[in-house]
Amino acid sequence: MDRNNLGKWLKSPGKMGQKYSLHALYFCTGCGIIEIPPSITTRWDAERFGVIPVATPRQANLFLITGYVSVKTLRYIIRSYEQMPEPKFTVGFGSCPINGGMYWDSYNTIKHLDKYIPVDGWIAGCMPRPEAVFVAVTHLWTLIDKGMADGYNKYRANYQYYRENQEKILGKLEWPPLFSKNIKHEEYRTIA
Amino acid sequence: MKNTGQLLKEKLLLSFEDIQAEVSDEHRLTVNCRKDTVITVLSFLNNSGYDHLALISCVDWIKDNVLELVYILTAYAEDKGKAKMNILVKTRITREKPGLHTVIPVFENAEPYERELHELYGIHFMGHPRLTPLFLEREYKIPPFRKDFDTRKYVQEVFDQIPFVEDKKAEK
Amino acid sequence: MNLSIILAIAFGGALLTYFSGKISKKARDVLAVLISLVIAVILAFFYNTSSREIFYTGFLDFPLILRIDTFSWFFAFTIAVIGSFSIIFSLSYIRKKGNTDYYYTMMLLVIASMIGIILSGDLVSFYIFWEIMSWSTFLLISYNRGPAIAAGIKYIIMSVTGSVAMLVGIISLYSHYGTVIYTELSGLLYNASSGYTIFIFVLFFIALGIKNAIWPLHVWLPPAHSEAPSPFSAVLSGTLIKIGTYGIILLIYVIVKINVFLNLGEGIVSARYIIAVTGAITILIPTFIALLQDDAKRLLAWSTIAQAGYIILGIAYGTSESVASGMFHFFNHAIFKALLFMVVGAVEYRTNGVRDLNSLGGLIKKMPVTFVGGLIGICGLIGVPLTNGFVSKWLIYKTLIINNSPFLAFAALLGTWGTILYSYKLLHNMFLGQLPEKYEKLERAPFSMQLPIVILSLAIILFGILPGLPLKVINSIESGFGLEPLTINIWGITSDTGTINMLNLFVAVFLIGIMIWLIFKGSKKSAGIGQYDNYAAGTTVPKNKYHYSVDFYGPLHRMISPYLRDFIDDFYMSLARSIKNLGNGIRRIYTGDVGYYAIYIMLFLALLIFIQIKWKLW
Amino acid sequence: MVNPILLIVIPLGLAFVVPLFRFISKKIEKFIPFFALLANLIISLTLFPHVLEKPIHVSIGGFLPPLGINLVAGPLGILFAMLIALVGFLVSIYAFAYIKEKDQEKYHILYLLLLTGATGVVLTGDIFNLFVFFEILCISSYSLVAYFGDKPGIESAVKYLIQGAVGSSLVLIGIGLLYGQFGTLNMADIASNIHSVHSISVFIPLVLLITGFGVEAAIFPLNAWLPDAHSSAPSSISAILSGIAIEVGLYAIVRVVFTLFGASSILTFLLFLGVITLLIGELCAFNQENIKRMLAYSSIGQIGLIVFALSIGSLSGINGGLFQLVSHTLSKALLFLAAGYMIFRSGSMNISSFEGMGKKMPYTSFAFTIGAFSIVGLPPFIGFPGKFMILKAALFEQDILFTILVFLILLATIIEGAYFFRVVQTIYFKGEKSTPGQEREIAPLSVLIPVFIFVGLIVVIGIYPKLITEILESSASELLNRADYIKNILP
Amino acid sequence: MVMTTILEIIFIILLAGIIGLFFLGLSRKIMARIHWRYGPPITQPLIDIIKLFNQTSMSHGFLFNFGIIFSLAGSVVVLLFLPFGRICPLSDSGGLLVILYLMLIAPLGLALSGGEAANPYTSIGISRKLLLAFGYELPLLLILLTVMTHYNTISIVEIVNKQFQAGWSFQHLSLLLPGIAYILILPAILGFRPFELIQAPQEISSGPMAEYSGKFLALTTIQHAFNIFISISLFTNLFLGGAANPGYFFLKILAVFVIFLFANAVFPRFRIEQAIKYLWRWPSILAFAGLIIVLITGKNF
Repeated sequence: MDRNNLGKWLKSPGKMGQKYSLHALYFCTGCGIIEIPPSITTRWDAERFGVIPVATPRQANLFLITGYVSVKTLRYIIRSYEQMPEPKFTVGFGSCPINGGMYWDSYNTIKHLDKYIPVDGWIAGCMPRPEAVFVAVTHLWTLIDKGMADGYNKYRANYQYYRENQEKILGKLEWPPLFSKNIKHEEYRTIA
Repeated sequence: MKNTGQLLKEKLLLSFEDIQAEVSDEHRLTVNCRKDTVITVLSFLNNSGYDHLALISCVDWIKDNVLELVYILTAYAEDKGKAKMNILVKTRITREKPGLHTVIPVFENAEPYERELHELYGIHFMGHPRLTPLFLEREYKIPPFRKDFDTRKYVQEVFDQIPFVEDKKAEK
Repeated sequence: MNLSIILAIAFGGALLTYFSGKISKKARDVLAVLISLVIAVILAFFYNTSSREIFYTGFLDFPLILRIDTFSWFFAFTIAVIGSFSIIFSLSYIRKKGNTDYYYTMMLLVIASMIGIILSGDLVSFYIFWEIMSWSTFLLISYNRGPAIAAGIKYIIMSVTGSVAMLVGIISLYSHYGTVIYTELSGLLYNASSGYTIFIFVLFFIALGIKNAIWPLHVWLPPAHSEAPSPFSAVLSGTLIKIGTYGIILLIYVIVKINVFLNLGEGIVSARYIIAVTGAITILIPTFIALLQDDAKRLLAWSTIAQAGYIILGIAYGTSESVASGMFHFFNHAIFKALLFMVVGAVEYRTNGVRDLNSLGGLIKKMPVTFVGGLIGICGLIGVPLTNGFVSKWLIYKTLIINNSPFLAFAALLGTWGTILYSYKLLHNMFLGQLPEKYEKLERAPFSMQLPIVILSLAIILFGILPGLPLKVINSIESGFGLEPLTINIWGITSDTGTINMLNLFVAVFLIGIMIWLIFKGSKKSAGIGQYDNYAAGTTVPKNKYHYSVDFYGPLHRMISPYLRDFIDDFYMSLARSIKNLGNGIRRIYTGDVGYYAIYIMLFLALLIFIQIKWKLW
Repeated sequence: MVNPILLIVIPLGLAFVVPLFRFISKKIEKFIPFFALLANLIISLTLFPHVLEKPIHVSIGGFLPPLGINLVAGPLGILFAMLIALVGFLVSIYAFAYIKEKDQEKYHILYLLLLTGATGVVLTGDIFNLFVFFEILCISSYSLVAYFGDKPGIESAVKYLIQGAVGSSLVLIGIGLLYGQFGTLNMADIASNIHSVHSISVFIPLVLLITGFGVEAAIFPLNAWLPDAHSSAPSSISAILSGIAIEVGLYAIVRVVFTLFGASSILTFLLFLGVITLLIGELCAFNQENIKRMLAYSSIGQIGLIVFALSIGSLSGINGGLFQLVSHTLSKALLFLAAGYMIFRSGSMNISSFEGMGKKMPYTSFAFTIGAFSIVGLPPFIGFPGKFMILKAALFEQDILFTILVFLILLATIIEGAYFFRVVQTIYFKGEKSTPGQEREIAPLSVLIPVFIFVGLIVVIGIYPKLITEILESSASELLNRADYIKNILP
Repeated sequence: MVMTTILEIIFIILLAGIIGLFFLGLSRKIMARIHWRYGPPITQPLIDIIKLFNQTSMSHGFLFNFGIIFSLAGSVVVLLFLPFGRICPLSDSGGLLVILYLMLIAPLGLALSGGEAANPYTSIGISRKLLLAFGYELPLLLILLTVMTHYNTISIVEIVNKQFQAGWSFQHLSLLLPGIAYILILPAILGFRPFELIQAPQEISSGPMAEYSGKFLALTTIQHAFNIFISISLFTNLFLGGAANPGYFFLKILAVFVIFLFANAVFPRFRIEQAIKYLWRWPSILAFAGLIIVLITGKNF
């Protein structure tokens, strides 16, 4: 952990800030959420890594999807993901978001979350233990360091494909596209 | 001395002709009736004090080609000293174009249950005020809870057909 | 320049407007605006002059006198300016409605009579103009029909009650001292018994208190202010109730004189404290009631009562700072309350008469100028530093604390916090939050509405930063009253017990604001998003109503509303009912049977004879 | 100089000529009252400056008082004569359009007789003659109340008649007693001797006269005829009854109390009576739905106020009372005329039927509003100086009793304001904003002209009360200075 | 002269910000230790702010931006009125009454900004915030009035000076009671538990801040830090005699803050009615008693 490395802070404050201040939005889709309370309270204490739960996607930069994703939930996941400010990181928790898990042939559960939104990391297991969350967090740190946790850029770059996939499952979405076709993602930063 | 279930069974048999009733244990009374008498039976039971419709469930007997609806009734106010009764009112309907009359006039809380059954089994409840989807986002040719709905095939057709974004990009 | 010319222009202009309306609508509009402006301009030339003239000798034995000094100039000028702004505001507001000629005439008549009251130099002409104002106001309050009818009748009955009481006071003064001219009366009460002084005080306070809506006499105000046409509400709230204030100052500081007033009674039971405490109650109760209102104009109406409480408190408290604050707050309140009524009026105009706070919202996107006006208006109303309301409120708090009246200060301060609550509610429920779909196509307010809103907003800021401008005038008024003037400079007040310097504050706020703005601008730019891209726990935002405005202060409402029934109003209503029943009962004397009537005649005869035998009248 | 007797002779003579004119033209008969009263008005106006210098008295048939019947045209008499002529004249114009029956000569005859009687009462100097003219006034007004011939009209006329008859007989007894004691009917003569006899023997005729005239003057509780009669009479007659008949009754009382008896001690009683009459009148009017009844009750109240003012007994009090009397005559006549035509149009006397009148009949409603404001006593209308003077007179007594009475009066004023403002609101603001089929139906000119002359007078005198204060002052001093009155007539 | 004032201003703002952020971190750390957790580093608020400034943000419109600037400016200006040790740049501009008024700019600005967001959660949060302010303002006004009446001045500098002469305010019974009342309402002023109902993340999704992202959240955090500093140093100045130099002052406010934290870490959350009822009962009664005593015993100066 290089949290106390002042040199690094001066060099790249943004990256360091993202690393050590992960405001997490826990999306309690299924049984996985039961592992989260122990992880943020006394026993495991996620706050020592700078991970705290926040209430709305606007304040969050870590999106934790804990459990299977039904078609109906997917809509809300997408909406919440799009409302998060960038840079933002998604972590799928448990085997269900990875490939459907025990719901792999369910009529109403999507199998691969990363077909619809970009996912930066997975925590495998059914259920993963709270320690696994911290492993994921430390892993995410390395990814951020290396610049590989760039799901949000991927989403921006391939927004049309994601939107197509989303609409294939959900039908026409109620909200307008997040990124207009005319604006390339590099330009997005300068809007407003 | 007869227990509550026995008494109720006799009362039912006296009142209705074409039903079968059976007391399986002291807490359970099963009543089989035709689909057009189910509402009168339910209202009879409602008036006899079994005024809570706990659930409507459905069983797909694909071999017999019938759907069996099970209305589970209990009583809010149970007499002390008497056993708590669950009454299962069962009725069978055909699997093709299944339909029967709604029981909302008797039990208002049947509304979501019937919507659910309509959605998952395709049963049409006549007289129901709004049979709109309750849980499902997508439309299914065969209602998904029927035995002949092939989930694996469905998943392959729908979810597995959606490509990963990387693949898609590569295609282009 | 002659004072009677102003009145001639004002009254003559009112009539002229009516007849010009029969010829051309446009000419009438221009004329109405012109007359009101001309009055204001002429009055402006009277600054710092004092003159006195007898303008009419035909009324019985009383020469009717007009006079102007700094005191009356201050009030008259404020009234004329606010009046002309509301007439400008009316131009488009009233266009859709009927009876426009009538409206303008009455409006000008009200303004003219108010100026008449202010300029009058004796109590009889004061009373005459006062009554003209009362009935012309009555004819205008009911203009909107519907609920306005009950409001009008409530107003005029209370007003007549007050004015007859005042009439008794005036004639009583005349019968005691043989004059009704202010300058001759002033100080004469020095030798009067305190009982008589209190008698005069009570009589005048019934009238003045009703106009000024002091707490137990306030019941006419909320319906009248909320049901009148909005530009007229601005006049009502901004200036008309201030006529009561003017009267109170006149009574206390010109007729009775400060030294008599302060010696009227001892300690807590002195006139000074009783009136001040009434003022404090007038601040508190209406403030809490305003919190519970859902009608924008009714909320403002209750707020008007509460603000009038500050003015009364300041004037009655009797130190030179408090009197200055009372008069300054009068000036400020005229500006920001007129502004707020105009803002509500503009919204009402664009939304076709909607002023229910629960059904509006999000109008900031559609009417930005009006919103800014509203924002500055509520800042003034609250007294946010650097708006004009601040200095006057600061002065009153300070003098109350320094002179050891912490409970009065407490009432005033708590009233301010209540003000924050209700004024934020007003702004939030109208302008902020979600814009309902039906208002998507709303236009901005027309120019004739925006102009007064903008000017008044600027005035609020200006007098907030440079409070010395009006305070200079107030200072010279105070020295006329025999009070010690404050030491002021253009941007503040200096004294041993506490100084204020708005320039320092302004520079500090401005620089720090710029600094933070630079930080804000310098960091990453933010993406602008619409109102439907909103956090709703992942779901899409419903389009019809995703706006929390109903029961905005619900918890407090549930806590306090049982204690805040307007029992004063109930009392008056039950009084009216019992008079009605009494009348119905007395009418039974006239049975319709002529036999009884003959008996009455005989009984009367017998009574007369009996009286003669008993008391020997002859 | 014109002889004041013409004031009586012209209307009386023309009254009997009316049927003759039928032979010439049917249309002409309605103009006779107009001309008669115009003449009266002109005569009284020409007399006016002379009277202010010195009262004129005319002996009929050349017999000097106390033997002969004499006319005394003092300031008070001429003031009343002027008022009568003015109101009568204006109401006669109003009648052009208002009275539409075919056989209207009855109306005009009775109308002229009524005014003759009224003028006679105020001009005569002989107590019995006064009674005679009074009877002429009363009898013609009984008949005029029943002019429409409908059931309520006849019923109320009969009620009026019975009470009036009782009153008249009391007056007659009173006059008889006086004649028995003094052997003369001349008022000045009686007045000069009144203190020479025992008080109780004077008191009884005084009481009888007050009661008898009090019936016509509508003092409580003798006023029971008034609401019925006012509401069922034609509006023009209501205006006359309210504006003239009552005032003439009041004149009689004032003449009797001040000049004849010099009975200043009974004034205290009349003071209370006035306030009670005022309060009861206003309270009865408060919840009244019938507009004419409301106005009638309001008249009772106003009479109470005038009685109060006159009973203060000081110069300024009488001054104020007379001013209020003038103001009430003008305003109430205006109100009845305006309301009458609105009733004529709406077909109902209910206040709620006046909704939307402000649009339909703007001028009439405007006039009504002015009248109402004036009655309530709002400046700049005539009611204000009246009320002002009365309060001034009352408060100048510097007596706690007067202060209390003043508060009662003001309470009544508030009540009065309440019901008048209610009507004004109904006229202008109630009802639908604009309903189709609500075209303007402006009243005919013959209605508008008198109404607007009234409005003009109300506003002008309201703004410039000095116009009439001079004559009022000399009238008041005439009332107070009995000795001068007696000296004038009995040199 | 002007130069020193400007330097003072900058010094105060920086110091207050640092102390405020330090207190925020400290509070998180101490809370964690009370919960038997390890807790975040004490610099965590700073890290959060750095991160937030590096994030994108979404704005709902002009007022959304303006409100937050307005709010922060209000808080910063208050600093200039508070004696910090001996330093008080704007001591002659209205005294305690202006501080009272300026303290309302912060909630008002946040309320305006949140109102523009068109989100019912923010509106509910604002409604609660204003109501809570109304709730604690009643005892606060009584407290301040007691102090001002006691010293018969409205200038906070003078209050501090008089305490130098006559000892801390706490020594007088009449000011001890209001002092206790101030401690009781301090969590309400700061929005700490048990008055966390403004944000109430589990209930109304952090209330007024529900729509804040990136730099908006950062500025709100900074504003919160200032707020902590202001309310505690106000207490120190009024009741603990201020201080002769900034270092000593810092120790005093640190002590107050830590004591206050220990007291409040263990409470659950009030509902808004309960909060108002509480605030209008005990703290108000204490402050009122103090005011009565002051009026009876007379002024000390």
